Amino acid sequence: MDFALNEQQEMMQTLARDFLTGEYTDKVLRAMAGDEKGYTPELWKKLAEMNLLGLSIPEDYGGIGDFLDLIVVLEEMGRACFISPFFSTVVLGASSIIETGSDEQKQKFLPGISEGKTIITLALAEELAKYTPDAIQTKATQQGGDFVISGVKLFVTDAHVSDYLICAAMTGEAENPRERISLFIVDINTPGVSCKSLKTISGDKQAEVTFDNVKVSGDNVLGEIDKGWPYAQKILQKANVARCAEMVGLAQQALNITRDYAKERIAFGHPIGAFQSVQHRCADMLIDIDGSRFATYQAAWRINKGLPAAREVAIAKAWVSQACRRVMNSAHQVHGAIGFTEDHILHYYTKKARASEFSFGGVDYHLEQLSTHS
Amino acid sequence: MDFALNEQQEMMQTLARDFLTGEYTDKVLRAMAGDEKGYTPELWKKLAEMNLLGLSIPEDYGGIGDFLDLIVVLEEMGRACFISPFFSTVVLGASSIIETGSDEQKQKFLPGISEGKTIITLALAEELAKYTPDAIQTKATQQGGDFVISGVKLFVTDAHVSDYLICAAMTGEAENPRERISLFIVDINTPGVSCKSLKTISGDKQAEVTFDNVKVSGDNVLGEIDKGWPYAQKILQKANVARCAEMVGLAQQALNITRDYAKERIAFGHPIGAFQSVQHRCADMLIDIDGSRFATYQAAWRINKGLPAAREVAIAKAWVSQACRRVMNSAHQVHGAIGFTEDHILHYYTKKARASEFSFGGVDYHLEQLSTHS
Amino acid sequence: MDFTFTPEEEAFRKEVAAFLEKEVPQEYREKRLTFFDMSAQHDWIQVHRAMAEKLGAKGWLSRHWPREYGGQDASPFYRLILREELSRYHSPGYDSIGAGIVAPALLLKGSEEQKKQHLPGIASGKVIWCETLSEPGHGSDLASIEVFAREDADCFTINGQKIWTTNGHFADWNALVVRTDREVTPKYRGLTFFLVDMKTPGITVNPVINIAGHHEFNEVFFDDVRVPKENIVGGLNKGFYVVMSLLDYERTSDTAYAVAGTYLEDLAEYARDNNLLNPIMVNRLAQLRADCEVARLLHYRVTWMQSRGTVPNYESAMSKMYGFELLQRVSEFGMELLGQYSQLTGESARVPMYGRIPSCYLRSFGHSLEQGTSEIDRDVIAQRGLGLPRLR
Amino acid sequence: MDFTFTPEEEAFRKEVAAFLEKEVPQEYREKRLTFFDMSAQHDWIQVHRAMAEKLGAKGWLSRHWPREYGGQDASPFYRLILREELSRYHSPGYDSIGAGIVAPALLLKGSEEQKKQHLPGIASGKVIWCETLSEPGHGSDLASIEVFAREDADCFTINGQKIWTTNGHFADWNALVVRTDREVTPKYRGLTFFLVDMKTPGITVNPVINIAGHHEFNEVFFDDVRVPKENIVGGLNKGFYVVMSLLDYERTSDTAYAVAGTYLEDLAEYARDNNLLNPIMVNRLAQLRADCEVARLLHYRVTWMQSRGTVPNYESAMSKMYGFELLQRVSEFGMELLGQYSQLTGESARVPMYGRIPSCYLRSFGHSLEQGTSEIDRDVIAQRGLGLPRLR
Repeated sequence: MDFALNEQQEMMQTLARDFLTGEYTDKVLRAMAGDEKGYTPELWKKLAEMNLLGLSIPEDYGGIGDFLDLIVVLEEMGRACFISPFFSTVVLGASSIIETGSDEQKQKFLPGISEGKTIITLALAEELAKYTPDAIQTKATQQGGDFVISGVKLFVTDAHVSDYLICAAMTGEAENPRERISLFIVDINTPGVSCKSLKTISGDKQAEVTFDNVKVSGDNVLGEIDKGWPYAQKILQKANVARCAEMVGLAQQALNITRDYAKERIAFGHPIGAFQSVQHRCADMLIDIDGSRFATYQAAWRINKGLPAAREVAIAKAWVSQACRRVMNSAHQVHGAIGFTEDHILHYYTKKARASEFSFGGVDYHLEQLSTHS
Repeated sequence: MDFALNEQQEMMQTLARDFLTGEYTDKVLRAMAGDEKGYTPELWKKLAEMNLLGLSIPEDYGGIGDFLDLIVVLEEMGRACFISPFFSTVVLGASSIIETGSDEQKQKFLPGISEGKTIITLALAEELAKYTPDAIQTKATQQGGDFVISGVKLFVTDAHVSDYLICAAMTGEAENPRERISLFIVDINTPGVSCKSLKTISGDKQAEVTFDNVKVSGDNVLGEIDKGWPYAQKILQKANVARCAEMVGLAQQALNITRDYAKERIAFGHPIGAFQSVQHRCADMLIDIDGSRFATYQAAWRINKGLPAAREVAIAKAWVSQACRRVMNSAHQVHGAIGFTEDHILHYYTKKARASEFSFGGVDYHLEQLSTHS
Repeated sequence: MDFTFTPEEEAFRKEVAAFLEKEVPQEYREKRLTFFDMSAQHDWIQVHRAMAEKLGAKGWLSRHWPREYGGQDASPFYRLILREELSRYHSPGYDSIGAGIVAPALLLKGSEEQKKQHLPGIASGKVIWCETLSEPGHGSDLASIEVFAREDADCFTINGQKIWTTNGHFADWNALVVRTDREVTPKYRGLTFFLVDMKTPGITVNPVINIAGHHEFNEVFFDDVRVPKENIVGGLNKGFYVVMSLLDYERTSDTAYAVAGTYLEDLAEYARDNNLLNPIMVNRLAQLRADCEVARLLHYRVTWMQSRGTVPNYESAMSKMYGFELLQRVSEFGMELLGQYSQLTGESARVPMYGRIPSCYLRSFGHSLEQGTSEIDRDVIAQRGLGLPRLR
Repeated sequence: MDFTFTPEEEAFRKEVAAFLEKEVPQEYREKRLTFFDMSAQHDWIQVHRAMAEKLGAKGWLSRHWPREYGGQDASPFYRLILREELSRYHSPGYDSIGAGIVAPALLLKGSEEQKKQHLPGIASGKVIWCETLSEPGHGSDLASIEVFAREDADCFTINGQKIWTTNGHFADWNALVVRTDREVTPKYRGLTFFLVDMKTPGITVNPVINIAGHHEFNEVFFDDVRVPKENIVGGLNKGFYVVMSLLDYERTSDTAYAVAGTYLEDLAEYARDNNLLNPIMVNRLAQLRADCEVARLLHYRVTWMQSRGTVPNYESAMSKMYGFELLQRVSEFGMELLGQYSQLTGESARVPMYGRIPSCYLRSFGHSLEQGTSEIDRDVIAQRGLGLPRLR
């Protein structure tokens, strides 16, 4: 049993924290939250230079570190309330290719990702916004060596700046929806692909992507045909734990600024942090954050080790989501009116936390998953 | 809109409070909780003398006051943590006969109840402990002018001291379980009736009652044959609101002793009631009690007026049950270790509150009822 | 005991409903806006003013006032019914500060001249008010108010900055508390309550946008603002007592319980129509419905006390806090119900319910802060309702 | 980072499990008793002592102690594994006071002679301990301890009454804090920590029955009880510091998280077998399972800190409080699951699960009071974990 980061992880943490503290100021955050693209090419280039875009990608394909290193960095990105296509590209896109891709596909896409040349995302959810195989109604029909994809994908993160989409579609007729899904990698410029932006409260860049008879070659299939769902589940596990790591960082930073405010702000002759109601709120925030962090790292560690992690991922996402919600509520309550204004930084954290929570299944969904894995 | 008690209600309140404060001391409560019968004939006689046993019974049958008066007195009985067959006899037994009985049946039973000569209770629930018509599997088979009842009833309150039982049984074959239930009034000494005591944590006297080919005459049918369920529903409404009134009284008294203790007990140089965590707990207790009281009286008032009350009863029972639970938890937390001992009076309140809560359907059951009535 | 309205009150409710059925702009009803998010509508200020004048013309804003000031001596339940119907019909037009707080405070503490001058404007719906207590350095703690009014012949001259002034950007008048004595202890004895015309030279109003993106609050800067002495309410250096009764009214005038109930039923309808009601959601919905009923009763108790001439004490803190915290829970329920769709703003494609879910949710962070925080309400309930001692 | 046990630890767990499989009385396993309700068994004291001696004979009670005191310098995770398995097998035998608190406190603060005298008895499972801090007038507030020990040649003579002494009715030794200086300020500097043989003349033990009907607590009366000076731990008038480290161990030695986990899975099994799992209960069960996992991790973090030689600070208050509050929630879940059947005691006909549901529920009221209340834990977390200031 060891709860400590190792040397490499500590290094990644310091690297990411220093970079983000220096570069991702409140001013930049405000700009990016309102920006249509949500990132600047300069920043992306810097991420690539630090090899952060290669995190969890095997060294053979230009990457560095493992999934746990990525999680450590994502927690830091949460602390900074970092908005960018990093999550889409590195967590969703790269993970998908790492999990499912042939050596050829890995050669083709992974070095580009780690070099910052390729932005890529996952198109999974549809109208029901559910992360189960039966919710996938988009169809890919085989025509000779090609496939023709038709359907509408929703909540596709960063589609508007992506070069490629990984699209889950029905290929087979199997009654069991788990046995009829395949994954495709689709160049966004393929005829028939169109994106419409969905505006969110958090500055998260979401899109509706329509596939209208989009023809892709058989080379674009990721993994085996009809056997995509088990891959998708692994990708979803990583995605959910990654969201947890973001939430841990968001909550930690919310507590930090709340603690500082509670020490400084005077009311009725005392720093408000001396009042028992504020102390008990803050104590509960710390419990929520410590518990969240351990639940997250346990799940991430299992994934990283290749151990079964469905139960631990479900626990982490269900628990961290609620904990983070409680933390944000308390942060606002302690801040009072000042934290209720757009000028204050807190609301970016609150909003991003909700975006992370609902992304890839909410609390009840994950509790249901947990029930089936207990 | 009027939230005040009227003169008669205030009189009943004073009468009951003075009587219980004087007669039902902590010592008596302790004795009765451990006593097998749960009451003394002397006490019962005094209740009859004050005509409290005639509450809500029409004056023509020797009674006094209405259902709201009864509710006011039940709140007082809750405050005193009063254990006795009062609830069974006056709320369950008398109400059943008032709701369903013929004039002849009323003449036969109601004066005896108000004079303290008859103790009577309701045998409704069975093995599932559910308060729905499909849960009633006890059968009454017509044989000429008689009925033969067979089945097992559970959670029959005060059966061990009762003279009569009101028994709900299947008489018809209707597929809709609401259309096949009849109510019978059964002399407990009828051959085939046997009681087995169920021991409870609260000192509530519960029993399992077996009906083994119990023959009763057609005169013992209450109301119309096969049409007993709508009556049962009305009786259940009264029973649930009456339980709410008990819980309001229990919670109010728990708050009173908690408030007094918080003012007196010194820790870290201050009365503990000065600490914000204790104050906020107590504030929440008061909210729970005020809310509970109004929800209870609104439902009782509607029943008393003959207005539809299903929605209000469901709200009251669901809300009061949870509120009372929170109040008891907080009472214990403020009292600390001293309230955790058998010697302290608090646990009688806590235990009786749980008994009232689960009696005639718990929180989720009533929330379900509320859903169907919203 | 009686848990119904009188036939007259019921008739009034019908009359109000029939009126609102016609008069509330279609867009407000279609979007099912609440009191707390309608201010985000581009045309809100105009619609609000127009509706206020219509309600004023009906005499409804002052119906529960004494006859001598234009009222009908009606029970405060008429005001309650009006506000419930406004909530149910998604209607603006009730100046919760002027009609809700300033008018009752003036009726209690104002001079005859002040009543004569200001009550008709409020009753007519033509004069909109704001109130200004807080300052940047201190919110709930009145005693530390620093903005100063210097005596200056027949006037006081005010300098300094206030904040959190709701509706300050279009209100006509301002109910203001400032310091007039810096030496006195305890410090709360150096405060004075003024009525200030917002057109007085030297007042600058800057918007403060809340986290839902709504413009409700403002900073107000006072630069040598001269206010005549006759605009003092309750006497020089006695502003604290005026504020206390003002806060009492503030706590009793809220409509959070009504807004919560309306919003919850909107959500229930949407959930039913869109098959979102699994057994877990049904259970949670029922729980919130029960809570709404209790919130309603807690509020009715306060109004009933007022109807009998009793001054509510801890009861109003309880009703206000429970209602606002409930509104937060209902807002959270909306988020859970909608899941990922709860992220979409009103401008987005695919947005359900016109984007009201996130709008109500974000706005709800303010609810446990309004009119004194929930913490202060609980202090009040414990100390006034149960007589628990203050620390030291 | 590593979230597994070592192969050696896993082997130890298997060894313990195999042993308990054979040794735990069938009745304890059948009734699925927990640490908190097994003391209600009529034969508990004998079974507890017998199991303690067996665990002692295996060397398991002291495996994580230094070799010089009979241990094997093992990681504290061995103690954790032992306690988890004891919980899983519903086994008594772990003296949570002697092995859990007194031994580590002695290892840290005891004299060489005291260690030599007392540790072997604890390690062998033959000597059972109680501890006595509280007095009738004051629970959590150590500084107000009044029971006095008067210096008297080579002894101190103790007079007065203590209360809440768990296991006092059969313990062999008592770890006791009393006042030895009534004049000093701050008052906590006048306390001294003694080790007292419970057979010393003048000690009277009276039972205090808890609301679940269990006899765990006692009042202990001291009537001229003479304790030799060499039984002082940590020095005269320095008892406060010994208590502080003792409390630190108390907070880290709990098994609430393990008991909660075992109990929850018992409930889940019963619910499944009896068709009680509607979707709402499934949802709540899953939530509690997630909570149990977090409780486990919070506890492992503390043990991990100890395994590295770090002294846990706020972390142990957090783990202890979260575990105990969780055990309350699980107990409440049992009540909800069983509904009206939850009312039946172990002696009743028709009782499910041997009456453990109400027994655990009633016992659970004590959980947020044990080893310092949840309020004090939250104070500690806020002040030590976050550096928030004390009031004044």
